[in-house]
Amino acid sequence: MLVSLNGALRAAAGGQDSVNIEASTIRQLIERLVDRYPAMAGEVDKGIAVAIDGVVYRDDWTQRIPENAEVFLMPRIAGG
Amino acid sequence: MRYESPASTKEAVALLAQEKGSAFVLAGGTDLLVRMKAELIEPDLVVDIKRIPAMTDIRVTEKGFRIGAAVSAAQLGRHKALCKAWPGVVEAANLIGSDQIQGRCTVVGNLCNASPAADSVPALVAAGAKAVIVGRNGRRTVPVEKVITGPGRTSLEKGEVIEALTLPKPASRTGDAYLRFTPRTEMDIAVVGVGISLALERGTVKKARVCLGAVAPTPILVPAAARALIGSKLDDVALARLATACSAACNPIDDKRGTAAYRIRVAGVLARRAATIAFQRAGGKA
Amino acid sequence: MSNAVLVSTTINGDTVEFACPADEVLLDSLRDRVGLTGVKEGCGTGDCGACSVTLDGELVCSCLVLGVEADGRAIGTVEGLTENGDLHPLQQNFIDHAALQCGICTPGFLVAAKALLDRNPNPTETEIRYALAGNLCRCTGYDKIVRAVQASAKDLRKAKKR
Amino acid sequence: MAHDNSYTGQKFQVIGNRFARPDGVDKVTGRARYGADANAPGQLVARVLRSPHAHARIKKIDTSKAEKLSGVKAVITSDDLPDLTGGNRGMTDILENCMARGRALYDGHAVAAVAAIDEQTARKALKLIKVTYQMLPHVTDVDEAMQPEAPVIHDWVFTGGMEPKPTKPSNVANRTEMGHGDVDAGFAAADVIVERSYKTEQTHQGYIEPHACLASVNPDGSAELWVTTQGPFSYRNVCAGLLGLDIAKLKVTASEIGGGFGGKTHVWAEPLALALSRKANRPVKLVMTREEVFRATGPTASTSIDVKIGAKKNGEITAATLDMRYQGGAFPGIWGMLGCMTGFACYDIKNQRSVGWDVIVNRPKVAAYRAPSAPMAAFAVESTMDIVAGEVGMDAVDFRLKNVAREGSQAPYGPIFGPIGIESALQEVKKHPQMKARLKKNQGRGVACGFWFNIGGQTCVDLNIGEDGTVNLAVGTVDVGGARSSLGMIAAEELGISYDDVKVHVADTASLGHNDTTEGSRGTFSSGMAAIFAARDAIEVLKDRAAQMLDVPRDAIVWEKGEARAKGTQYSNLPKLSLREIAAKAARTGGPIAGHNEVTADGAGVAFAAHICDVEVDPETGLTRVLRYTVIQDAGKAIHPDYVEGQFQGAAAQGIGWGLNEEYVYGEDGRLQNPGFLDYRIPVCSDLPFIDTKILEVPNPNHPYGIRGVGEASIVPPLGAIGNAIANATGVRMHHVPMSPVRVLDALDQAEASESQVSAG
Repeated sequence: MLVSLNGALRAAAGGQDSVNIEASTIRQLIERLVDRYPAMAGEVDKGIAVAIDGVVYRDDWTQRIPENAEVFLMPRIAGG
Repeated sequence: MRYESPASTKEAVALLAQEKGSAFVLAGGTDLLVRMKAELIEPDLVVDIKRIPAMTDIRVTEKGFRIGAAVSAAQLGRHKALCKAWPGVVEAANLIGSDQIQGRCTVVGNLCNASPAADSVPALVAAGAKAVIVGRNGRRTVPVEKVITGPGRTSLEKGEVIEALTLPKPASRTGDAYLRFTPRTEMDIAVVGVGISLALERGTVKKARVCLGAVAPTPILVPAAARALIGSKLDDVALARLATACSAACNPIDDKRGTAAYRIRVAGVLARRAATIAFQRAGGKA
Repeated sequence: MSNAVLVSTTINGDTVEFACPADEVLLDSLRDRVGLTGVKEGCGTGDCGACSVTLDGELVCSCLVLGVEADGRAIGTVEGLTENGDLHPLQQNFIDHAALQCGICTPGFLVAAKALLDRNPNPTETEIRYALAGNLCRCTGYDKIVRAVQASAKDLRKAKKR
Repeated sequence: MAHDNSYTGQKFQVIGNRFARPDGVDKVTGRARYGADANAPGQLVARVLRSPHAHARIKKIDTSKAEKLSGVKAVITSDDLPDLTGGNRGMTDILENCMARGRALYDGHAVAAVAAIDEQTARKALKLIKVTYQMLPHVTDVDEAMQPEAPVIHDWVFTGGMEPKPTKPSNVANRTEMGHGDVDAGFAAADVIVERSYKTEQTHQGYIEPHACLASVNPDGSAELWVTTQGPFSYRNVCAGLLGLDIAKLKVTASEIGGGFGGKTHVWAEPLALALSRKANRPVKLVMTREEVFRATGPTASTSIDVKIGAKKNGEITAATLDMRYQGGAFPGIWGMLGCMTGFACYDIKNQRSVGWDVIVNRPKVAAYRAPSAPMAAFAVESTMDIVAGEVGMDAVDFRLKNVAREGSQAPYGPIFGPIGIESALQEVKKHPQMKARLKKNQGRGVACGFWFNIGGQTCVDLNIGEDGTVNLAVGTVDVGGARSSLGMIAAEELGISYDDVKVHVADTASLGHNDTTEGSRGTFSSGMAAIFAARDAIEVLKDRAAQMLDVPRDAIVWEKGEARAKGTQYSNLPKLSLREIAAKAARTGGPIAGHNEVTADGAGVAFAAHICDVEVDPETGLTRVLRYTVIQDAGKAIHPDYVEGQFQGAAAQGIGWGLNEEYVYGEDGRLQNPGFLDYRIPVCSDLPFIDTKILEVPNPNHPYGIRGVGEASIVPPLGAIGNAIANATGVRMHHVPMSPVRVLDALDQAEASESQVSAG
């Protein structure tokens, strides 16, 4: 599964704008990313969000990732 | 802090003169209380003049009008004869703050606060208003333009209060106007203010007084601007000369409300517009 | 409390006495000594109108009046707008027209709008906007407030005709 | 999250009507209690001493005289707030922002605080505290702070997001890059390329209610905090963390809130009130002055932005880039990142790159302000869009429509948009009567678009049914703008009962599970979602009870229009049971009837708006007045249309104020010169026209009713719409917000000067 990275997450992954990772849930995806790129841990602490097929998940790490889903990782946002 | 609300001017003068610490007159309080809140001043004595009969009414006299020092801007706006005689003075007073402020603020307070940007002062100066000042040594009457000596400073001596302002009865064919520039429609401090009064004779400007606010350390009477109008029928040439004279008289600073260059420029623009209104009010036809 | 002064005044028709320091503003006296917390402080410098009350019928900012000045005078606050338990038409129209969001500015707007309609029962939109320029609202963009005041003016004129 | 979408587009009974709000009477009679309206027995008054310097080392604080003053019960400095954050940078920043630790970082930074028996004594005590400062060089401008010679504010800040990591500290906290495609190739394919630079000044949320709280800490470690906040749970967690309290022992009650707009999402002085209360062992009330609010709380970022857009002659945008510098005050922010995520979101641009820089300066810590970061980026983009449209000879709205983002377009932050409403909004613009209103001399019209994500997050509600069949809905999201009405309507809709039978209240932190802060337009979206599920949960209980009462199997019961009915011909003689009837028998059928829901409300639908603005510019003074204004925005589904319109109008008014007059003015000395409503000019009633609104409803497929957040998107377009309208009126393009009279007149002069130069040459 190709996971696209955005913002500071690119730098944390050594400048790549996407990485190949197999994962069936958001939790698994994040754990495997941090394993592979330790710098990612800091970004996870700051807060990240995952977009699966266009729907943005900020908190729910139990969310399943369907096969062939389009997955984007981005920094978590705030609002007014 | 001690609060007193005397019943006569004499009593007020005595209180102010005797106070050893810092003493302030409370009229509308719309400047005084703001300064107290900001802890810019910590009065030992505040003398409320709103219970002094001689200071709380507007009188129509043979010579014109006598406006008590504690008369609020809202009261001015409700006085039909005054509105008719000196619309520029009243509209200037009614530009100070909101309706809430209008219910309290006074033109004498506006004068004594001595802000360069005071709205009512240029209009009063243009109209030829005089201040009746009472002190322990009696009373004296001085033109309003002699009261403010610098930002926040007046020519009043310790123990002196302004009891009232007088406005002359306007000669026939007289008109006055005040315009100010502010970014908002209301609730703002003038970036530039212009008060103009003029008198016509056979459609030609015979007399004129032009006073600028917020463009110098004090409101300034500009004789050169008046000369630009006198003898004219307010044609474009006269208006252009007026604008040039006004801009030339400015001695402004850059501050949070506007730049010096902006003030110089807009002083001329507003002067033209105010002169046009005053001219129409005097019955002039362009 | 040093230099406390006893003040005897009328608030919303009731005789009220309180003691306050001479330099205390009426806003604080009303809120902290009389318990009328419907009067709000937004700025303390007369720039927002949230503390609007009437003093002898004149609309003022209570943050720019000393508590001691109220002695012998009559004060009107938002708490005095209801009559016999009924909401004033302005109060009802503010609810009906969604003229409030957070509501902190509402008491001041109601007092100011009532002062306007008392003196001018049929104001134009422009007159309403200028009369309420001393009351800041950050939530509504004023649109629904102006409409609520227009509707109230109409209701009050109708009620008067009856 | 898989939702039952069958409700989308269904016929609603309650939703979409305009009911009176439950807190309406309290608010028009003065009974509603806000932050400053609570008191406790024996309470003290707190005041905070603040730095008059933009940047200074605090060499010594002598509080001894203040402590000796009669009536003073506690004096605190940072020594009374030991660092318990365990190195969590975000938390230490909050701690340091609450009270300076060795260094004052901006004019207004808290240095010490006192609690005394009354206001007079507290003020006097502040004057007796002697602080010895050593002045340090300061910087308040975003561009200057990035220069190599600028004073470095924090030696621990090494720009993040850079490869390789910088070796020297700087004022640049982070670099963020987003985008997709090949911008170089895109620009190479363009017929027209426009490059412009813009600046926007710092603005404040300007809520009318200053920050206020009443704190009470007991010696046994239990504590209460009454506070005006958008996020009582977040305030609880942060305050508990900073003070070393147990989360369960700190009860935070959100008062009625007098406006927030993002500024009440973060703690400011609340930890100080708690620390004072702990030290004095008495309740402490802390109310900020307006001046303190301006000097020390939540402004938004000022920015400096470069934008470059390339297009073909047919109007197709081939590439676009943004380089944006956002200052976040004295601590690192995420504002540049948000600019990157929103700047180009309204358009389908195949090749785009946005770079955002988060910059530290000696100004107060920036907080979210309604769609944070988006208005500035949009000002740059929307202004430039009009210029490009002119260069390719297209109508500005048609040019936007040609490039508009649609379902399937890629967002700047990566994902592909689902169904979105910006194309419909622009089509509504074209149809709107304002577009045909005649413009006179010196008048002009501008159109601009705006985007905001919206968020969801952790949410929890309780729904309790009383024995008379009326319903309490307890929510944990603070009601800033009338959300209680909408949530009551949602509960009534689900239960099939009258809106009048539902009463919604905002629960304290001891009475309900965690709820994220009311921010990101999430209140009605997420609590609405939880209310739906809680109501459905309650309906299941009601059906159980009805089955008992009718003595029929559970699965024979259906719930329709507020009534339980046993389906099947064998039960046709049985009565229907109303909610009220079932509730009356609750005690004997199993006890209280309630519904609960805890949800992570993900899947917030993005929101788009398009605005039309008509202005008149006085060419002699540079004064701009807004003549007509229209907001068109997608709400997904408008629960209570009045309050949806209210959000549109309020956001537009804030944007207009920002566009025309609002700005923080700093002096050379680094001090804020206009910390008050007189010189920080938010629009007054007479500054604005009626603001027309048009609600579009493109349902959000990830919400059972199709709701999208509506609170923020409409603050995004006004800056650009005004700039475009001024350009239309005068022929002169403004590059600096606010477009105040001084700046407009200056721009008009410069344009005239360059024109006469051209004609002279």
